[in-house]
Amino acid sequence: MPPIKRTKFKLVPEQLLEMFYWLKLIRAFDERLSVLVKQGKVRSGVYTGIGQEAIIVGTCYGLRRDDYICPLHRDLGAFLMKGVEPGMMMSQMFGKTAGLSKGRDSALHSGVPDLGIFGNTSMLGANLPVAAGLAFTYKMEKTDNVVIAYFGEGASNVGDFHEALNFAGVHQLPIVFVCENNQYAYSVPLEKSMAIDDVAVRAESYGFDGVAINGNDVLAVYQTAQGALARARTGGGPTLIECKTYRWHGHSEHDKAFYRTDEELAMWKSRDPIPTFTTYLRERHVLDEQKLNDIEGRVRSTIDGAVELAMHAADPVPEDAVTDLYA
Amino acid sequence: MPPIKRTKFKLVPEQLLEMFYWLKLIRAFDERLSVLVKQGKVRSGVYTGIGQEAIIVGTCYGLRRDDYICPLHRDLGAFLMKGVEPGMMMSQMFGKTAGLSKGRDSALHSGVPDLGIFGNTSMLGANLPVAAGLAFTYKMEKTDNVVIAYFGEGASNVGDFHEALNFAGVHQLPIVFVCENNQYAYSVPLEKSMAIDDVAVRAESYGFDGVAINGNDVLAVYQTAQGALARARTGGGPTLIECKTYRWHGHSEHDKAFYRTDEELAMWKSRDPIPTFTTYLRERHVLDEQKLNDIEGRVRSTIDGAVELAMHAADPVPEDAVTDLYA
Amino acid sequence: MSKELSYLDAIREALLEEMQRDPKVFVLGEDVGVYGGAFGATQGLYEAFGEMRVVDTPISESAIVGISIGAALRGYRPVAEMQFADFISCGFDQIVNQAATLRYRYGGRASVPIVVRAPSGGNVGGGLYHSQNPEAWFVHRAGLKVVAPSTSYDAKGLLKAAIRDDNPVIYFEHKYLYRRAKGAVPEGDAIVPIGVAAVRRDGADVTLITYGAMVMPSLEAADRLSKEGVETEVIDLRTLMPYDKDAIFRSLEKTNRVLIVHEDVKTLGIGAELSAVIVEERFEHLDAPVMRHTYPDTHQPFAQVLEQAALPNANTIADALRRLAAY
Amino acid sequence: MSKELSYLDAIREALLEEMQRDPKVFVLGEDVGVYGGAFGATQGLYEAFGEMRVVDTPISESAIVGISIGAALRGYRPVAEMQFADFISCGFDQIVNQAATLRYRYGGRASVPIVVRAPSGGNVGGGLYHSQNPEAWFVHRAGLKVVAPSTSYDAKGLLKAAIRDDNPVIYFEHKYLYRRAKGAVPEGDAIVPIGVAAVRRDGADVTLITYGAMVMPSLEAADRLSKEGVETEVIDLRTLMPYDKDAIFRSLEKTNRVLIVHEDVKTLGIGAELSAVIVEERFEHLDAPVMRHTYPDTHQPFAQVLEQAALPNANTIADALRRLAAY
Ligand SMILES: Cc1ncc(C[n+]2csc(CCOP(=O)(O)OP(=O)(O)O)c2C)c(N)n1
Ligand SMILES: Cc1ncc(C[n+]2csc(CCOP(=O)(O)OP(=O)(O)O)c2C)c(N)n1
Ligand SMILES: [Mg+2]
Ligand SMILES: [Mg+2]
Repeated sequence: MPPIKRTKFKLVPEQLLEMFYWLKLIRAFDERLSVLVKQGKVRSGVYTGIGQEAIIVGTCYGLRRDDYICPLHRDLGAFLMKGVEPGMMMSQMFGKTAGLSKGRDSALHSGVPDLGIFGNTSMLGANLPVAAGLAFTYKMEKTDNVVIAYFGEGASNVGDFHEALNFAGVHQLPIVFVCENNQYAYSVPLEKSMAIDDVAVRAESYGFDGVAINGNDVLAVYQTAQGALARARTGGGPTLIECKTYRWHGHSEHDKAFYRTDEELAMWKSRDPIPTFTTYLRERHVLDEQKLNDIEGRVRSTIDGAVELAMHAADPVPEDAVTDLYA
Repeated sequence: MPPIKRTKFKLVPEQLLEMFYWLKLIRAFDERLSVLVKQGKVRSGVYTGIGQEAIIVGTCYGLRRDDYICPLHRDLGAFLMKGVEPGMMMSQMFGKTAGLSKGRDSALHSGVPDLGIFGNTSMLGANLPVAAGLAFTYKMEKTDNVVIAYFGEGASNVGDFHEALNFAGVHQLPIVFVCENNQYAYSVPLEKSMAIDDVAVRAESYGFDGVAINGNDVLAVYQTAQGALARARTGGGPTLIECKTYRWHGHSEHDKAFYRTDEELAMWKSRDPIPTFTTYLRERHVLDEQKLNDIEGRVRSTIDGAVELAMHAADPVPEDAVTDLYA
Repeated sequence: MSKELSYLDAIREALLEEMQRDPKVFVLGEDVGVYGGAFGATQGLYEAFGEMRVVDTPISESAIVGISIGAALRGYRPVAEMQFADFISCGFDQIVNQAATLRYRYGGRASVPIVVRAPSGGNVGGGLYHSQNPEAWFVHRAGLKVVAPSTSYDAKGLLKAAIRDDNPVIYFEHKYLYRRAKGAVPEGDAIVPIGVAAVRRDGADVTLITYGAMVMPSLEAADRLSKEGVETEVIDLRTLMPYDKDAIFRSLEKTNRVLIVHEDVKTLGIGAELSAVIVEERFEHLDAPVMRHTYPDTHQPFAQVLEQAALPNANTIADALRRLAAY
Repeated sequence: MSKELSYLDAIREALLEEMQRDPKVFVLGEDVGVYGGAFGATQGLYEAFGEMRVVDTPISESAIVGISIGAALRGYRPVAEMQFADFISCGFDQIVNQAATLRYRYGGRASVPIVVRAPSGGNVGGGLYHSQNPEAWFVHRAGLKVVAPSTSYDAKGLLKAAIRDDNPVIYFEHKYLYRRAKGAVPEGDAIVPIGVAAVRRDGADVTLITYGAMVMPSLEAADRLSKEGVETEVIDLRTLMPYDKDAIFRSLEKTNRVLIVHEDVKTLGIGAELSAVIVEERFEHLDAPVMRHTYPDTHQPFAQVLEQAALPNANTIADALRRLAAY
């Protein structure tokens, strides 16, 4: 049983159960995608976040609609939590018109302005200057909104990372940078891509705080994120939260990931964020068998419904190859 | 009188006098350029390093011919110390064929492979990945050669800085990064371009040491550089040396620099590296009136000779606009 | 009411008026604040609008563009300055991948109303990195608009149009024209619509298509040819993407001969596309090959003799016109 | 002796043989080491040559190119891999400003023998950021060479030529061809010289100029037209800069009709330059307008119906040939 946390940001049972639901839903969504790829029903390179869900749930939970998130390729769950309908999300992965991009993209390169979701290009790190720009507008408007920008530890080596975090530091922008340090950038392990142990230390170069935490502990992530978000909302500037985690699948569903050992994977699977949290909730009598069944049922029917919708959704029309280029 | 230094890397009087000569020569070269611009004889935007000479002298002194330097726009003195003839350097500024670039450039964008000098583009920070590449070859060859790469504090905000230093850290390359922190990037003061006081802290993001020193004290620069160079030559990896300094002139000779106060300039002029070092040498009886006169005479005749040569050197021929594009 | 303004003042006035008109307009870039811009284009704006709307950024072209995109997604209309068009290569990815594709990949749900001002062009002794004409790279990329005014009137009117346009617009302002182009500019909103060329001189014998700093020498050459009995119609494109095909075809159908003049290099400069389109769509109207007179395929050298050897001028343009007329 | 090799294996074999031949050749890029490259082009090299000659870099395209340039200045022949050609936008400045201009600005005193391998092209379900054809940007920039093989033979022979060339060469390898193009490749040094096109099919009626993945459908279309009595000469450019003007003119003088086919977008794709040059220099030989059949001016959508709607194929090429033949 995990230690009882002294938490600054209290969560009532209903909230804990909601977080649990999100963990399960995001996991199930990615797992279903993985199957759909193997079945040849989804054609695109799918990058799952399986094993990393606690980061998305812990950081997105409680965000406002008019806060902005800037997710990267593994952060499908963030789209869901920020309000994209599962059916729309699944349609996006199927390349259907009902998706975010009218079938032009099957990944996460599309955004939803009304929901405060930015969809990045594929270029790693390129979301971070955009995130800084979004946060700059909140500062101009003196609102208490925030931006959360995600990136992998590999992306933290890209020039855009540096330029963006530096700007955020100079202007003390309302932004939280969340590093999902899953130990690998595609096949390249951390130690081959940087000479430091913690990406968090990079925050010092930009004049704000960085902290490295257990990214597989949803409550630890939530508490840390809430602290950083509160700081950002009240003019205290940016924070870099490095979440240590691991991706269970290959880089994409096509990658067999032979560059890592079975032992390493097994070790990290033993730190699966979901059972850990399940035990926590059970021992505190927040979760019982009935509730678990309910939630699992909801998750299953949500995913089934999403797949159903996406499978039967209309394919794009050829003309859409050349529309929406100019406003 | 400056405090007597306990120095690890000993210098004999002849060496101290040589360093003194270089300080004077580089100052005189830039000052003459400044006059030549005002006279309309040099047409280009000249970026002097007046006030910053101790950094170049302290870091370049004692370098080997087959070490490599990667200077930036204010580092004309480094070209001289690394072996470019003053007449050739002056011809470069005049845009003559006898210059480094056959008249194609009037600044420091041209290099000399035989002397271990890299000439960067104008793009700030773009020299740093190239410097890392040069250093990587020394590592491949297991020689004890080193690379010194220069950059301003402003350039340390550019993406290339980040990518280059990260690579250098991963491979523990034989390279010394020298930051000339002259407080301004064109008109923009340090505090508007970064939220930290010392660029040196950025080294921590890359897994090597950074140190901030008085860049107007040629011996302090020399001692620190020697330490870093020795580390690099013996496989100890990179070091970032931040030299605090100030540029006396505007960004270029066209810039009136109204964005700073007279008091600030006066304060920094009182820390002029040359009289400081002069006093040091006199009090130690290394320098006397006779030697001073000799050195000043040599400096004057060297500069006069260089200007003479450049003024009478041949203009490029029109055809050279389109040659040397391909090997 | 109208008044005589330099091209540079026209730019400044457009910025001032647009910022007064629309609180969502702001400017950002290196030295644009206190200093008023390297060329003075933003002079007075900092005093008028303060540091949150006239933002001195760190040196970081990629971030400057990315921040602009982020702000644009929240309804702002940022005007980003590249200090020299040459440095746009450092912000290239954010322009061509982030800004140009956003609307498309968002399924038409968002747009990116940013302006990137890029002081371009040679004949100013700037050498390789302060003279470039990078417009063709952006014309090649769907989703961007590209403009290049040649007069004070257009400098103001096109900048206003660019700011009000809902798409990313790259605004090339030619440095040679800053103080050399002077002309009447109406007070207030004299918008020059994007996509509409101007016929600068009527003529029935030959059509000359050009833009930017090449308009003046083209007109001079046309005047000379007039004395020789050849009447040249001079079309100033003003917008390079979408360019004004109608205006080009109208003129060509009258003259049946076309010369394209530009300061950009020949290979895949805009002349290539115009020639190809004319041939594809108006082949039967051609009494002579479409000819191009451009900068040769080389870089921009510094020395005056080299710079002048490479730049088209009234003499060389007149020669090209003669060749075409005599064909 | 020759053997049947896939295009991808031909690339790998060229790398292997060149690394065996010349110890100065090394490869670097993301996942090129242990993993053997995202597409497997470097498989086996890490085991054969070790981590100092097969360098897994951090994610940092700008540094990858810059490091290559630095190594090249010391006599090495680095082969840098962009994981996808699309990401070359992140290393753009180092290519167009650092590498392309170096020899020129050094007054001819140095050269930059680097190869940048860029897996390009669509028809692989890659969407906006894994399908691009960025070749035209580099053809536009003096100082670079650009190649784009279409067969296994050329993939090997051109890569060898590129590695041995003393200039920066951008090597576009088309992802669609990796496993689909197969053919006889001689053992050992069968260099394909840069700058020489190949006539893939003789024909006296129409000339079709193309390259890369468009060669196959062009040949198919030519076969169909043959059945209709129109004989098409198909020229595979192989090198895009410097392109083989002689081969083009030779064919054109025979057929008097030219169609250019490319997968890159139309506006300022290479077809524009070829058309313009043909018109300028061989106007009198044209019995019909030079026509272009290309990707439309848009981005690369993911959904199959959209992707196929935009890509030229044997049907659409045959139609274009018919239009041209019937003109
Ligand atoms: C600029 C850029 N270079 C290369 C790639 C190819 N690529 C896609 S994901 C990836 C690894 C990313 O690693 P990391 O940032 O740690 O995120 P993770 O996939 O581990 O979540 C690479 C190299 C890319 N998308 N963008
Ligand atoms: C990428 C890039 N952006 C902008 C410029 C224009 N520029 C030239 S020098 C300079 C200021 C440089 O400041 P710093 O790096 O501190 O060096 P210093 O001039 O103070 O020595 C600027 C903005 C440039 N050369 N390159
Ligand atoms: Mg990772
Ligand atoms: Mg500075």
